[in-house]
Amino acid sequence: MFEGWVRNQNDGREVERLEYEVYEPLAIIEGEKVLDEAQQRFPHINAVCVHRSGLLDIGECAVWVGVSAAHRDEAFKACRFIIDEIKTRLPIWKKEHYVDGDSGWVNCERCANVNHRHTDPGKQGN
Amino acid sequence: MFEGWVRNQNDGREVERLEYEVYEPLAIIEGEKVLDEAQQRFPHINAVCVHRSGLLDIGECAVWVGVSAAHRDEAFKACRFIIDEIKTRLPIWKKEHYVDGDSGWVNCERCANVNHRHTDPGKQGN
Amino acid sequence: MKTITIRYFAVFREHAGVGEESLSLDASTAMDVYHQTQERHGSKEPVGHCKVAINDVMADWSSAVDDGDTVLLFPPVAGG
Amino acid sequence: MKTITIRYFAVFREHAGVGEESLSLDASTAMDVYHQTQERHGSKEPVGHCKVAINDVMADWSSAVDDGDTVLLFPPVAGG
Repeated sequence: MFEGWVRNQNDGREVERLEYEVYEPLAIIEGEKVLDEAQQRFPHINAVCVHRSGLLDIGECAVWVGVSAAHRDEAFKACRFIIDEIKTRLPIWKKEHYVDGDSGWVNCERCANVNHRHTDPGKQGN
Repeated sequence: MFEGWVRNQNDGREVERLEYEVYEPLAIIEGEKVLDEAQQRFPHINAVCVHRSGLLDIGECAVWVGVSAAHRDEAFKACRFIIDEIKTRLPIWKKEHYVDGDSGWVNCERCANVNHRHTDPGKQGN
Repeated sequence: MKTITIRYFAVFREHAGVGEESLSLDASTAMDVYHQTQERHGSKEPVGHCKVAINDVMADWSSAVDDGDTVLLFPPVAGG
Repeated sequence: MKTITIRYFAVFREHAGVGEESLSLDASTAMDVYHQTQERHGSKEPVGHCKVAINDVMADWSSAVDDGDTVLLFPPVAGG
């Protein structure tokens, strides 16, 4: 089981809350593809995942992946596969709202800089 | 987060319930050592673990490991490290009670065979 | 010229100032649409870091666009 | 001869029929205790698969045992 919580800081900046933009029609289709692929790689698992959308406060759960399997090796590998694929393939974008009033889209440091006082949010992890 | 549940079958045999024998004084000391070692290998984690003792029914949670970390790679690796060490190092023994009335200590197929109609329980996983 | 509906997401949408617009473009592939709208969505991001869908189906940058298609431009996701 | 208290766990205990007993043994290491009580706990298991503790501290099979020590014999754990 994997849970991604909203942390109160990232890369040294104080985060007040997070905003997830999800393009649902394709996020759902891609999410189902990820679960199907996991099922093919690890035939004996049962897996579910949930991703939140919209504004989240510190401490809220943003993403939840649950995998059950008879053997824990398969459960660990499948859970890892699913969360890694979800984080890179689904059309879901994360915007951090900082305590200082600034905000920025995560991992878009090389994209357009559209935010007032927006500084490089750097490498992310969760 | 990892949860080990009591399964209703193992190696093709119908399991009715499980019995865990725990030698608490050393299980607690070894469990704390495992968590300390995890903390040294993965300095940014918080980790807890719980292991049940005594008779458990199907569907009950036997072991629970929770790891929180800023980055999921560390959380996954630490969780895996802890459950693997717990399963091999702690003085905790598992006895399966089968639906057919038979019972056997898991992974003791090469030990003394003290059980009536006890057959090789084979390789275990959870 | 083809009439293409373009949908912008996340940082692309914020920069374009609109979520969706219809433009008359001389474009044969999704890549052409990306480049011709680059000034609007403001991205210097190589397309390799972004993704595209046509009519709600994930597509390649080399996929053909037809008159009346809706092209969805996805900036990089949060990833890690 | 030393008086050693031996504690048996799980399958060892079931086979010995007792959880604990005190024996007078000519033993210098934990391994000696294991071998001399082998018939009681019934194990053909190589000691490499089992573990031992002396006076509630995890020990090696080569650890010395003294008069009055308690030796805990642990069969293989469930593992996987």
